[in-house]
Amino acid sequence: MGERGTRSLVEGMEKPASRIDDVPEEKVIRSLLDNFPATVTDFKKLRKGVIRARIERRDLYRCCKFLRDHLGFEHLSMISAVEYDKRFEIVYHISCYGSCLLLELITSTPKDDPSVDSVASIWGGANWQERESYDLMGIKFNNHPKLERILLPKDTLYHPLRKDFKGGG
Amino acid sequence: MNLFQFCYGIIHWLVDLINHLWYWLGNLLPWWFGDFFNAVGDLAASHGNIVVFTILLEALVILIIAVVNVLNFIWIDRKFMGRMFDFYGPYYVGYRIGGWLQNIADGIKLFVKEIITPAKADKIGFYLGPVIFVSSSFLALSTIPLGRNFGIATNPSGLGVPASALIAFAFFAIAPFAILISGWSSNNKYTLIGGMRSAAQMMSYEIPMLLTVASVFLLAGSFDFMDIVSAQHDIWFAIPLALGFVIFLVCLVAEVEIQPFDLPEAEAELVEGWTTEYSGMRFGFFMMTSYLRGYIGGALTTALFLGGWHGPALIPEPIWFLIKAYIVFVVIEWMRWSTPRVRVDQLLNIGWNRLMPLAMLNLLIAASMKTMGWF
Amino acid sequence: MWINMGPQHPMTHGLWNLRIKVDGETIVDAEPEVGYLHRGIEKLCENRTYTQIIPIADRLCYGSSLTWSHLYCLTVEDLMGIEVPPRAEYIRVASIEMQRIASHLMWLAAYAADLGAMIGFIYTMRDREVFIDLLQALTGSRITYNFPRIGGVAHDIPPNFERDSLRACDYMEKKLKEYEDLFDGSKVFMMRNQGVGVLRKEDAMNLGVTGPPLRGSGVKYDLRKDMPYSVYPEMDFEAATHPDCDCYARYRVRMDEMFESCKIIRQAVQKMPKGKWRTVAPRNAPAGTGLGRVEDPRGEGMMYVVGDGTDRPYRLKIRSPIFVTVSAAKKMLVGYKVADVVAIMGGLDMCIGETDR
Amino acid sequence: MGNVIVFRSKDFVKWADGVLEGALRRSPIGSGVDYLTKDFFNWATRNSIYPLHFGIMCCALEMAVASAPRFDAQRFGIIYRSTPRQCDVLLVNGPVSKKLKPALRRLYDQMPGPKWVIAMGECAISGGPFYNSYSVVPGVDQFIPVDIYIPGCPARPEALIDGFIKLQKLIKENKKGLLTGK
Repeated sequence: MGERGTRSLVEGMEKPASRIDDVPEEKVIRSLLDNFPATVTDFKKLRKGVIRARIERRDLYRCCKFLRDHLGFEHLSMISAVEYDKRFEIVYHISCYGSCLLLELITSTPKDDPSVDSVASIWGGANWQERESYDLMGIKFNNHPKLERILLPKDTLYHPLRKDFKGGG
Repeated sequence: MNLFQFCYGIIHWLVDLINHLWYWLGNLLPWWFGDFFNAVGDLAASHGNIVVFTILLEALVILIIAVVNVLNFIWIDRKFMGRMFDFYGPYYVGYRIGGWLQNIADGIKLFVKEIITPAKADKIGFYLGPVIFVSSSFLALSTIPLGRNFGIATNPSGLGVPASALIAFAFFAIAPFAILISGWSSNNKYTLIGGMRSAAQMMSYEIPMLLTVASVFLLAGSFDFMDIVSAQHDIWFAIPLALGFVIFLVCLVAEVEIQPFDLPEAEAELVEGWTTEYSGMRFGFFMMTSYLRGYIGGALTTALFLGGWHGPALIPEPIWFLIKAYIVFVVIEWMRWSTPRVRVDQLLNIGWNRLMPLAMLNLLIAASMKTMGWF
Repeated sequence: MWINMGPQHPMTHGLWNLRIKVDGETIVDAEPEVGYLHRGIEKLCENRTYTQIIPIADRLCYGSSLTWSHLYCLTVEDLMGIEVPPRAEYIRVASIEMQRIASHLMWLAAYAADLGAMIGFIYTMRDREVFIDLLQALTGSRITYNFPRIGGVAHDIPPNFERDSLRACDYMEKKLKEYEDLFDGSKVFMMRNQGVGVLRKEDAMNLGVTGPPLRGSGVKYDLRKDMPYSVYPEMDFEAATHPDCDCYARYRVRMDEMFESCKIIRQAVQKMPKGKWRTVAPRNAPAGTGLGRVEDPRGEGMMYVVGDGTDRPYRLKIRSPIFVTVSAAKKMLVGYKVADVVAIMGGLDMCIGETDR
Repeated sequence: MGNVIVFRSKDFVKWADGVLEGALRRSPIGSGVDYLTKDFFNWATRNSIYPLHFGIMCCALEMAVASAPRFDAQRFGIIYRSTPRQCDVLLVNGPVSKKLKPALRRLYDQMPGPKWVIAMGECAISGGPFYNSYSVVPGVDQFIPVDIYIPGCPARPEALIDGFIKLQKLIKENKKGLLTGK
């Protein structure tokens, strides 16, 4: 387990995550704080290699672009939406190839206007995951290429994962 | 005595038998009615009429040969596949005879099933497709003799044109046309693609196949199966024309549309290919005929390359012929169950870029052999 | 001409729909459509206790159900902060690798049948039974095992398990060489695979493709190596990669992974320590979040659980590898022939159970 | 008046068809033919069962395993066909979601009669572990008549083969003549 974070990369990776190679968790935190001092808050190191940060939703797109272009976070693992009493939280799990940092980026939206910027233009893999969040939780993603229902039939009226939906489960 | 004479004899005997009764009946009646009776009897006993009935009887013989062979072939196919794949194949239906009754059960079940015509299908084409497919294959079968005296299109009186091999290939090549018709008229995208693929496949594989056959014609000096087979009395054409034999076998697999080249009914991407919309006995006919074409392929290979019915005289000639045809079929089946399917552009590539030049080369070899006077 | 391939189509191996637009036989546009098997598992989990979810997690993916229940247990252990006894970890690793081989063999069977080689389907299905038997001896079931528990595994290994596993590995390595002869030696198979379904490295990384398709594109990204969980750091194995980016590379990666899995099983059953195989887990989970990431046979599987102090999860989010991978289908399909659909989509190893959840 | 004089061939075929069918169905000829052929047709039907190649969830894997060498359902003449037009049995082997329901019903309607339905596994019988989900139909018999239920989650291959044998018994019990329907 010791060599985590310093693993050498595959030969010939053009966009090297080599910048991240010698970047431990603190360095990511510092560089995020330097660039988004007002919006990035609440840092926490959960385990080795797993960082959590909160970001306000108006800066989400810029922050994600910065993460991919400058810090080498090229892999969006998962987008999950969680409903709380007053707000929705949208959790982005972002990691990078080669090193094993996992960034848990949380943004929240109020309940009356559940919308955030889409990151599908940054990571192509976000496209369907955002559609799924829209389908099951009813969160709108601005500038999404095709925001439609994906798992449920097109004529469904409800968003099943919301807590006020009582049918089933 | 050959098959024609045999059937002619049977019919003649039957007609005579009936005519005896008939004339006896006519003699009992008043003279004007009796004359009419006698006239009908004479007409029935005339040579032309008996020939017509003889041909009908021969058609029945063809049908029986075809059906028995098809049943055997499906059984061999499944059993052989089973043995290759570590299982039994059909087993419980008629288990005393190795599951042979399974095919009969399948056929009867398909006969009982409902026949569906899709609402938006083109009715005429949809009905016509199976008819053309089945009948053209039977016609091709009818030209192939099973023995020196066991042929149907072989004319004993020497009046016809000795071109039975040519006719066989002509009929054999009609089937893709029927596939195209039924694929188009089913009004389904899969069947349409299947039909189109079949047409492309026929276009590209018919030519090298016929070039190879031309080399056989060249060596034998005739278009007739009888002459071709008797020309192979000393040496099978598969030995001097080894290259041609391989090309012919590959093209044959493409023509009868089985595994490496079964693109028109590629199960994985086109659901069941061009038979997707056919149900009940129409599908049964298709399935039966595709095996029948397998038999025709084996028979053609045997007649053209493997010396036909020539063999040690212990076994009768038709049996020799059938044994060889079955072996060819089993080899084809072996190929079928062990290779993946090629793609359509690769198929055309193989046909035009590889087989065409090789077939030309083969024709050159045959021509030079003929020129040297070896045949 | 738009063609609908699915939901009932021999190519799909599951329940989804691929719409392709063809020009002649060339694909110009493609659009996968999923959701025919949506069972609302994430909602169901909110109304089940933590232990009751294990069988449901099993039914997430029918190809490799053990991986998913293991992932679920990892996630909840992370939430509850439980240490798993080492013997349980070794049992888990051995069983997961058996499951990985069984899953890859099933993929190979389906793939060979798709390409038309029925013989591949039959032989791989026959040899898969060896590992299914081992897993059945271990867990008592053939497909959905319900074996891992929060804080360990359900039972100890049966008698002679070590001997049987070693034998199975020897048998499997012999058979895998046979498959290599059967497929790599077949000209037609190579023609159908090489240069088909090219997914370049940049596209694969951007589209979030994980697992064998990503490693087949030349990116060495294997969570067992990169972010090790369980006792994988103590195992000696290599993450298989191939630089070709095509269907053949994906096939090759999976074959190599099966060899590596045999190695891991050997080490796991031989190094297995004595001791307990299960600890007691509390009924209620604390408020907080838990995260689990494993290398599923199909890619990166991930679960995110939010606990609220009760005995039921407040929210359980499942990341399905195939759900993300299949969204990259258009990139791979466009420009190839209709017949390549089966090779390309078959090469992704679709498992609709986890995709639709 | 026109339709009295003009007698199209289509009408003639229809008329002749109706007359022949009526004669066959009602007369002793029909029942005689049925008496002779009933057993034979029934034997053929029950010994050649073609299920639809349609996999939904876990049980689909066991369906595939059942036709592989170890369990070998082909001994009984069971061959999977991919198109519903050539099938006898619809094998529902998993939960039916609301999105799938119309498609499955359509598949059933596309099959030619006589046809049977086997519900394989708990999900198809009653919804199984997903019985109270918002998106799963609890049991396929809510919209398709089911003949054979095979319990198990997932049902084992032996259970599937047993189900096919039970179906053969069912077909044998409900013996019907082709013409008279008795």
